[in-house]
Order: sequence, then structure tokens, then C-alpha cells
Amino acid sequence: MTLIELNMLMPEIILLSMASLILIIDAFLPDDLRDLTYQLSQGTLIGVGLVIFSTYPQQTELALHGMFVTDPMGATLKLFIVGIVFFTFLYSRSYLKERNFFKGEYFTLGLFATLGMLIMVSAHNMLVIYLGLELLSLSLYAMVAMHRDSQSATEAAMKYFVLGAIASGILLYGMSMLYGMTGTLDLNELSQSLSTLDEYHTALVFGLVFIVVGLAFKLGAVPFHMWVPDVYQGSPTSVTLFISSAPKLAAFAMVMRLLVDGMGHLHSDWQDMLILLSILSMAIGNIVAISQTNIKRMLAYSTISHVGFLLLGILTADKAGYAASMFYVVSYALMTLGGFGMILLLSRAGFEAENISDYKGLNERNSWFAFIMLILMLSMMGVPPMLGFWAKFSVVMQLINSGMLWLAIVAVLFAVIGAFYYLRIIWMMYFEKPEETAPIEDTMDMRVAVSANGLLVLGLGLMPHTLMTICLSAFSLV
Amino acid sequence: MIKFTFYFFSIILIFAAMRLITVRNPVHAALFLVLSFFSSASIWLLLHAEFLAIALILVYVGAVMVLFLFVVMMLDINVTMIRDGFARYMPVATLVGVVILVEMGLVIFSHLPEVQPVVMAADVSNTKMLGQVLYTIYVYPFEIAAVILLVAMVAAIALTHIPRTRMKYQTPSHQVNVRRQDRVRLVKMPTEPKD
Amino acid sequence: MPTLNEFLMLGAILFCLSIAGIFLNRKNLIILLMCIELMLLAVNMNFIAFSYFSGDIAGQVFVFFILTVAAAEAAIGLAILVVLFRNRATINVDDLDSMKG
Amino acid sequence: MQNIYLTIVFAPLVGAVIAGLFGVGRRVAHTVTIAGVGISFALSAYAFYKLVFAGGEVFNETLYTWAVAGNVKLEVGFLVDSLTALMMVVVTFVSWMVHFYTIGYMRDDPGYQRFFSYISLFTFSMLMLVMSNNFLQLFFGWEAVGLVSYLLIGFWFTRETAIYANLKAFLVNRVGDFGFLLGIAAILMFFDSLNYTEVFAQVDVHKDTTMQIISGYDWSVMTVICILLFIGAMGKSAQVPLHVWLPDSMEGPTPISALIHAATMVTAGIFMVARMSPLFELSEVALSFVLVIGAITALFMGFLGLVQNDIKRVVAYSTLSQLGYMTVALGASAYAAGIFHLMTHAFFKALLFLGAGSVIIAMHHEQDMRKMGGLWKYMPITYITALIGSLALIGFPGFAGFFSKDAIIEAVHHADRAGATFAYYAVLFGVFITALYSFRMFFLVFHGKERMDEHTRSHLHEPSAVVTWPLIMLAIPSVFIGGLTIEALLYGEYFQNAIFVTPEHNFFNPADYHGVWGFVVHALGQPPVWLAGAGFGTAYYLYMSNTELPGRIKDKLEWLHGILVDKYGFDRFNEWFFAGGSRGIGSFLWQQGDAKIIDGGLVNGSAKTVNWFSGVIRHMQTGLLYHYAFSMILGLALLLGIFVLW
Repeated sequence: MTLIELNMLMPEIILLSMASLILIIDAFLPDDLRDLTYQLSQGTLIGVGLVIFSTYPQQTELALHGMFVTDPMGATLKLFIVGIVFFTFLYSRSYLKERNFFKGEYFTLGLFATLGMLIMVSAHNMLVIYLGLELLSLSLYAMVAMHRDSQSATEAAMKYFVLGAIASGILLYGMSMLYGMTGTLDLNELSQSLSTLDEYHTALVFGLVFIVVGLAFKLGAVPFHMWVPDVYQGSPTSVTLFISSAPKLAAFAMVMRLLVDGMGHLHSDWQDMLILLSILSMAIGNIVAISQTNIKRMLAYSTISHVGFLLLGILTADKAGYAASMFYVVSYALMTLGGFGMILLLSRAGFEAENISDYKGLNERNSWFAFIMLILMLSMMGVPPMLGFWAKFSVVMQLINSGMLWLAIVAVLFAVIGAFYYLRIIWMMYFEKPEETAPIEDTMDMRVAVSANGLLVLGLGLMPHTLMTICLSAFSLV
Repeated sequence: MIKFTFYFFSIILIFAAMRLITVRNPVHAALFLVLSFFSSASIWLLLHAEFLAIALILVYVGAVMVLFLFVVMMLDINVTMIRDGFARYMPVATLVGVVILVEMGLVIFSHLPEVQPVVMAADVSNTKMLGQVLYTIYVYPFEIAAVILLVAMVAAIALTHIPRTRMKYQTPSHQVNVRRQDRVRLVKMPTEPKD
Repeated sequence: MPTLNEFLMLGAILFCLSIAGIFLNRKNLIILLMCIELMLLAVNMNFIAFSYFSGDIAGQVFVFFILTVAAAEAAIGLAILVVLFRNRATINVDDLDSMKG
Repeated sequence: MQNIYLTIVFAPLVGAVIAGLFGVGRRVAHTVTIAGVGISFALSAYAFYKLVFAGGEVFNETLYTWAVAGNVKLEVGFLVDSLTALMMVVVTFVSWMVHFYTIGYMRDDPGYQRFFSYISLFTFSMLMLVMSNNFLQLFFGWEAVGLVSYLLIGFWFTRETAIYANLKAFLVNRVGDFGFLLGIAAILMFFDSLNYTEVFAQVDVHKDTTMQIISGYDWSVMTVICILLFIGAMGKSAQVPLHVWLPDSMEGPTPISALIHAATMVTAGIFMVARMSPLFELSEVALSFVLVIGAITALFMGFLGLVQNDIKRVVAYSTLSQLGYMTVALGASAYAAGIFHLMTHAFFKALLFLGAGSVIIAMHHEQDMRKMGGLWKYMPITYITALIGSLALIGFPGFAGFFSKDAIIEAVHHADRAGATFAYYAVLFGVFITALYSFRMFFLVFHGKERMDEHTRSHLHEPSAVVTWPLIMLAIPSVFIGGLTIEALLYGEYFQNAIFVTPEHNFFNPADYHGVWGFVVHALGQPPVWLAGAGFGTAYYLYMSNTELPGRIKDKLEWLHGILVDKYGFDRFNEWFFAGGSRGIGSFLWQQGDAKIIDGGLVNGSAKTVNWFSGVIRHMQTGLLYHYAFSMILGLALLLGIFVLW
């Protein structure tokens, strides 16, 4: 291990050291100084972000016997992951405090989960991908169950854990098949070896199916989506926020590493599988969301439908499509961050703003927040000029460009049906009389963060080329 | 002879696994799982994976299964109700299991390359080989695994540890320093009217 | 010596038994967790068989890490189970349906 | 000029933002929005003047490039030619009038500021739509007006089953938007551009291109594109069978009905087709499709107007029918006539809606015509203006509607395209129906017995000036605008640069035009005028004399009544055949066709299906862990089965 290699690993090393340090500090902190844990965690994230930014790689470089890779895509995703986790912690603080649940473990486990995500993004070996995934998942299981007195949180944790473990089992089975066929765990060697094994195509696809199932579970694609609504609904909202945003970026990276870097040779096979998953996700997600009354659950189904869209870009199997998908996943993470942030903002001790009816008359209670929510909903719906529109637009464009017009039509059809349930929230906010009249308790940082989040969605929508350029350059297309 | 050993342990393994999913008592299930670990460890020995075979026994049977048994005992679950409706789901479960098994079997038996085992020299130590790569090539995964264990520890403690504050204990200095007005409140009540 | 296919078939049988077990078991979460261990065992069987037949140590290394992670996973799973039991006084899988739809 | 156009578009937006987001008072809210739209109107009028009279140049520039995706640019830009200028003036003028009127109409509503904010926002969206120079911005405006209207319909909506009712209206509009979006996608695919000018410049290249949607069948690309775009227009302009949302939207406050559902938004589809005339002209099939759909709408929606008792619903169905006329004009390649009718209709239909609103205010929000009657002596201004509106609507010679409607009928008469004959008879008979339902409403409301209760009667009076003033302002163009502009719009060179008509399709030849009076005199000898007269007569007979006479005569001269009835056997025939017959058709269509098949079957059906489907899938999410695991395993088995073993 050379010094240069260590340098490439710097973000992970800093994150790990700081997380361990914070763990120790937190153990000795009295409860009234718990804010220090929070501040240290946020400081760590900023530091890690700066390090990633300053070591932004220009080309792909491998380290540690090919297990670790840095490339523009990975660095960009890592930056967004760190930034989104930063916002997540920001949103969570007052929520956790109001519920007497402001524990250091939330932040340390969050940091470890972030480390897991960074490892996944940079992994270039099936073993490392698996370990990164497990590091992320185990931290998340624990975070969901952290609210120990909540029946629904523990139920959600149990469901998440069991299904997640099954999914890892399936993923591992697929990895074992691929290892057996190619005799390597390294993605580069795997990719080279696959092209020489055309006579055993069936056996390779057999392994591929298991891998795709494992990935689909992580993303929450139908029919491997069943955990999503329950976990989103049952977890404390701050944890839901965590689960729903940054890990999707890591899952996207995992898909890119495994399917594209490792198994690009089999792209015509995974393409068909992703088409199936994508259509099912868009259909089930959008249709079932219509009949939801719990907004966290509704957003869960909305996530499922977004995953369907996200897959559309990947399944074009070309670089422009991957860039479009990356654009989509980043946009999705920003929008969902804002959406759950709004739920956190409107909740207060003893009251979770979880039902859609809690949004009735929000405009009368606070027209600014209603406006921010309006932006977020319109964006998720895919209305121009919001960010979400460009996300949908770019994946659909890539589909048309690669000749899958019919799929583009299906996608637009479901996007159009899906608009309904977002509109219902807009309707509730602007046209219904408020049921809840208590003033909204918010802190200054929360207010600023939610506003910034909403305006970012609008602003990036007005200037989509900024984000698009980042995504394109991640695939060296600019 | 090796083939016979393989089939012998395989049958025990499959039998143990089947019993594991059909017994009603979780303690028995845990013991069947132990049995299946033992038989797979034996099969692994056939495959020259001595270190892992031993590790499986030590780590799994020695630690993980003890943990399972510990939790089973601790939670004290009512055993009698555990198998309601078992027969009803049996056909579906069998069907799905068999369908996947057939799918897997078809691939395994007809689409895999024919390979002969690479025979290692007799004096090569499996443990040594593992050790040599583990701390060199696989040092990065090794570190990550360490973090995973740390997270597991933190999580298990965070989830199950009941902090001191919930326990009731005495603080003598508080008891001594207490004043009358902290403890006694005189309330004046109106007399109840007769009715 | 048995062929690779036989080892893989053994892995496949274990895998399917664990799947059937997860579906079959509706009353006891602990047995569900054990089924997951069984599934990992099936995967390990595959890896070791492949490792042996290709003379490559990487498969065994992978199994080593799977064992490690599985232990961690079991610890967290059981911790969640304990928390759940404290909350509900049951670990019946059928009772875990407060969220649905 | 660029700054002027920007101001025109953004002045209403600024007004909307101030009124909506800053929590200002009522007076401020209506002042800023009225000022915003007023500025917009004044500048539109100026731009119109510059362009039309002062020989200004057509403005076509991209102001802002949003993003570049491949070789496709996504831009914001304006195209202001004579067509746009006309639309701008109409939209801003009607909107301005409605703003004034709203002060009176919404006086007691708690959502006063919000309402002003929305109608200004709507004006902004509509201006974005008409002034666009590319398809993306067109689509943006398209969706934005739809969104605002969707929200405004709900302003007063009574919601027992809000989700379900919305879902229905929503789905209908989605069908249209979906078609529209596909049309734009097809344009993007074949023309590789979203800019109007660039697309129109290449139409000849793709004149004969074909595509295969289902393999083995060749479709003309132009036909596919035009029909898809027109499906979008059908949704917005409420053509059969996508019309069901419009009558329901009458639940909203009347100013909205006037602004959105009569004068502006519903005309977006008509405008769009006229704007796309270079594309439509290349597809005979698409034009026939347009023609037939329009004719069906024009005739059959008129029938439905006959059996409504809610005053606003009558006007709503009349709107549907008139939109059908405009569509027929488009289908007959008489785009100019369609736009001409769009303009005249905007004035007199806004007038009728606001008049209806005035009646509704006076009647304390009673909308049932059976509880009105004899209002003429209580509210003379409303009465006169409503009379003017009705005359304009039925096409009384000299009034605005007369010119436009007559031009359409003439154009259809001379068109020789599949479906033209059917369309001709449909619009011709439609004239009779129009007159019948218009004056049925007029007589029921303003004449005859006073059927309201005593309390309402004692409070009857003309509403305040903010209500009557817009009525008068709208009544003036309702009378004159037709005669004043017909020459320029139809026979002159007004639309020369904006609308493209293949010479052999062009019906309006300057040589055939002999001045306004010549047109009127010519028309007097044609069937439409007489049919309108017959409709008026029938209405008079049914709702004035027949209800009055029998009642009076019956008492005193029982025997004479019998003779009279016998003697006027023709009248009886007339009643039975024309009035009874068309009423019968009306109620049949209403109950069987509209209510059961389209609304009940297609629309509610699909809404129900989605709802049902949603419910079913929800049930699959049982909350039980083993079912979840089972779903995953089933998914795995399926994927293995499909991709490995198949």
C-alpha cells in the first residue's frame, strides 16, 4: 500500500477515524452536551466533502489491488452523498430532540452508514461491494429500530432486516455463480473474462438474475419493493429521510459498478430484466400511491415509481443514458429530501404530520412552506420548470434516442397518471380548510434548510445545465 | 469413498435443514441448525477448506448458535401455538421451492463447464494460504469487516442496553437534604355538603 | 470425488429449503433468522466448491468475510428481535402487520 | 419590442405573486392584479397596433436557452405575429374585464386575494402559451393553464368523494395531454427541433414519410403527428368524447367559468391547431378527423343544452357546441374563420357568463332557471346585455356571432373532404338548436312568470357597477367586432404570415367579398338565418306563449282553447316534431350517451378501474413478512424462468 493509494482513500479514512472518535467522545458526554456530537458529525461531513472535492479525480484510477476505484462518477456521487447526509442530520436534529431521542448513536451510525455508501461507490470488487452494502444495511437496520419504544419502528426494522438479509443472500448466490464461472471477484477481470465465456451464456445469465434481484431489492423495484412502504412508514421520520435519500445514490453506484463495469458484456440480458422491473415499478408505484392516506407511505410508493424511471436511463446501456439516470437519482434525492424535510418541519412533539389530511390548509397556516411544498410536489410530478421535469425529460429523451420509443410512451403515460396524487396534496394545501390549527414550531436552521432545499429544486430546474453538465462530465461526455 | 462421505454428510445436512424448517420448537430448530453446520463443515473438509470448516464450528456453533439459544431461552415463547396452519402453506411452499430448485438444477446440470479439481500439494496449509492473502491483498475488505463488527456492537448495545437512568436507586444526599415543603403539601378541602 | 455439479446442487437444495422455510414459518421470527443463516450456508457451500475446483483461494476468502458479516448480522437481528419482543411481547410473524396497504 | 413583450407576459405574474404570496389586503390584491393585467392589455393593444397598422415586423426570437440536450435546444422565446397579437388582445381584455367583475362577485369570499392571484396566474400562463415560439413552452403553458384551472374548479367544490371526483376530471385531461405530449415527442423525433419556424421549414421533407407503430402498417407521419396533437386539443377544447370535464367545471365560481371555460383556456386547442396549420394542411385524414369530431360536438352538445335547468350549465353546453363550430372550421381548412369565431365567441360568451353570474348574484346564488323568470324589470342592464349576448350567439344578422358562424357554415359547405357533408348538416341544424336553447334560457330567466320566492323577489336588484360595467364593456364588441373585422380577418391579408392554407383548400377569396352589407344581404338568403329564426320562434312558442296562453285561456275559454289548439295543429306538429323531437334527442343523449356511456362508462369506468386496481394491489401489500418474502421469491423464480430457461 503506497502513500498515493492512501491519499486516494483519504475521505474514507477521515470519515472512519472521525466516526470512531465521535463514538468515543459521545460515550463520555453528558446529555446536555449532546449537541457536540451533532456538531462534530456535521463538521466531519463538511471536512470529508472538502477532501473529496479537493481530490476530485480526472480519470479512473485503481488502488489496493484493484479493489478501490476513484473516477469522476464516484467522486461526484460521493459529494452528493455527503451533502445529502449533511442535510439529513440538519433536518433530524430538532425532530430527535422533541422526541427525547437525541442520541449520539443516531449520528455515529449515520456516519458509519455514510462510510458504507462511500465504500460501495468506490468498490471495484464484488467482495468490497458486498461488505460496503452490509455496512450500510446493518447501520440502517439499527437506525430504524433505534426508536425502541415505537411499535411500528421495531416492526419496520424487523421487516427490513429479514427481507434485507434474504436479498443479500440472493445477491451473494449470484456473486458465487459469477465467481465460479470466471474465477475472479475483481470487476475488471470479470468483465474481460465474461467476453470469453459466450458458450456458457445461460449459466452467466443465471448468476446475473440473482445479482439483479439483489440490486432491485436495494433500489426498491417491483416486485422486490414490499419493504419500502412499511419501512418508510414505520421508521421515525428522520430515519426515513436518511434511508430514502443518500442510499439511493449508493445503490445507483452499485448498479453501475456491477452491471456496467462488471457485466457490461451481458448488457442485452440485463437490459430486458430492467425493462420488466422498470415497467412494473412505474405501474405499481404510481397506481398504489393514489389510494394512500399516509404521506410517508405515499412518498414510499412515489419512490418506487421514481426507481422505475431511474432504471430507464440505465437500461439504455449507453453513457448518455447513465448520465441521465445519474441526473435522475440526484434530483430524486434532492426532492425526497425536501419532501421528508417538510414532514419533519410540520411535526412536533407528540404529533407526526404523517397523514395527508394534515396538509389541509397549509397555505393558510403558512403560505411560504406551502409554496416550498408546492415546488417539491410539482417537481416530483415532473412539471416544467422544476428539476424533476428535467430528470424525467432526460431519461425519456435517452430512451427515444436509443430507439425504445414504446417504453418512452409507457413511461410518460405512468408519469401522467402519477401526477394525480401529488396534485391531491397541492389541493389539500391550497383548497381545504386546515384541520390542525396549532402554529408550526420550527427552528431557524430548519426553516432556512427547507427553504434552501425547495429553492434549490426550483433553481436547478431553471438552470438544469449546471447539474446536467456535472452528470455528463462524470461519464466524460463533456 | 470420498463420494460416499459426501453423500453421507449431504443427506444428514439436508435432513437437518428440513427438520429445521419443520420443527415446532425453536430450541430443536437451533440444534438442527447446529447439526447442519457440523455436516457442512465435514463437507468443507472434503473440499480442503480446513480453516473455514473449523471456523464455522467455532464461530457459528460456538458463538452465533449460542446467541440464538440464549435469545430463545430469554424470550420464553409459547411453543404450542407455533405450528398453526402449517399444513395449509406446505403445498405452496413446496411448490415454490421445487420450482426454483428445478430451475437451478437445470442450469447446474446442463449449462456448466466440466471441470476437474485443481489438486494442491499435500503440504500446502490452507490456513497459511488464507492468512497470506488476508493481510495483504484483502486488507481493505478486512478493515471494512472490522468496521462492520464495530457497527454490530454499537447497534446491539444501542438497541438493547437499558441505561442506568431507568433504574431506581437511592441518592442519600438528596434524601438528607430534603425539606418539608418539598414533600408535604397541605390542602384545604371544603366540607362535603350532606345530601 | 463428487463433481462440481453435485456440490452446487447441494447448495441449491439448501437455498431452496431456506426459501421454503421462510415462507412456511409463520409463527416464530427466530426460526426465520435461522433460515437466513441456512441461506448463507448454501452460498458458502457454492463459494468453497468453486474455490476448490478452480484452485483459487479468493472464494474461501469471500466465505471468511461472509461468516464475519453473518455473525454481525445475527447480532443485530437478534437485538432487533429483543427490542420487538419488549414492545409487543410476541415474536409471532403473523402479528407483524400493523402497517400494510 | 422585446421589453414590451416581456412586460406583457410578466406583469400578470408579478400581480399574482404579490397578491398570492405576500399576504396583502383585499384592496391591494385587486389593485395590483388589475393593474398588472391592465398594463398587459394596454401593451398588447399597442403591440397589436404596431404590428397591424404601423407595419411592424413579426417578432420571433429566443430569449433564453434553458438547456441543450444533444442537438435539441430547450428555449424560451416569443413569436408574435398577427395570430398571436389577436389572441393576446382577446385574452388580456377578457381577463381584465373578469378581474373587475370579480371584485363584485367574490366580495364576500374569504379566499379573495388568492382568487385574484390565481386568475392573474392563469392570464400569465395563457400568455406564455399563445406567445410561445416553440413546442416546449407551448406545453408548459398548456400544462400551467390546465393546472390552474384544475385548482380553480375546486375553489368551491363540495367534496364528499374528493379523490374520486378529481380522479375523473383528471384522467380525462390526462388523455388529452398524453396525446399532445406524444405528438410533440413525434415532432421531436422526426424534425429534431422544437422550434416552430424550424419545424415548419422542414414540413415538406416529411410530407410523405411513413412510420410503423404496429409493424406491417405504414402510417403517414404527418397524420400521426396531427392526430396526436389534436387529441391534446380535444382535451383542452372539450371535444367529444373528452368534453365531460367542462360541465363539471361549472362548479367553480362564475368569473372562472367566464375566463377559463368560455373565453380563453378552452380556446387553447383551437389556437394550437391554427398555429400548426402548416402541419395539418398536409394531412387530409387528420383534417377529416378534426372536422367530424367538431361536427359531432357542435350538434350533440347543443342538444344537451336543451335539457339543462342550471343556468350556468346551459351556457357551458353552449360553449361546447360553439367550440365544435370552431373545430369544424379548422377541419374545413378555414383556420381564419375558426379564429374569427374564437374571437367573437370570447366576447359574447364571456358576456353571457358574466350576465349569468349577475343573475346568480341577484338571485342569491340560485342557479335553477325554473326558479327564475320575469327578471327583466328588475335588472335592465343585465337584461339588455344578455339579449345582446344571446343574439350574438345565435347569429342574428349584424351581430358579431353572425359573421363568424356564417363564415364557418359557408366554408364547410364548400369544403370537399371526407365528412364535410355530415359536418355541413350538423352545423346547419346546430344553428336551430343554438337559437332554441339560447332563447329558452333567455325567456325562462328574464320573461314569463316570476317563479322565485317572495324573499328573493324583494331583494332583486341590479348588482353594483363593477358587475354591470364589464357587461357593458363586453356587450359593445359583441355587437360590432364581427362586422368591423371580418374583411381583414377572412378576406384580407391579416393572417397571411401566421396561418398557412394550401391554395386549393382556401375558401375565402377576396374577390367574393362585397363589403359587410353585401355579406349580410347574401346571408339573408341562406338557411342559417332562417333556421336561427325558427329556433327563436320555437323557443318563444314553447317558453313564452305556450306557457302563458294555455294558462290564461284555459280558465275562461275552455272551448276556444280546444279550437285554437286544433286550429294550430301545425304548431302542435311543430312542437312535437321540432321542439319535442330535439328535446327528446337531447334528453336521450344526456341520459344515455353522455351520462351513461361517456361519463359513466368511459370516464368513471377508467377512474373506477384505476381505483379498483389501486385497491387490489394494496391488498397484496398485506403487511405480513412471509408474503413479502414470497413476492421476492416469486419475482426471482419468474426472472429465472423468463430469462434463463426461456
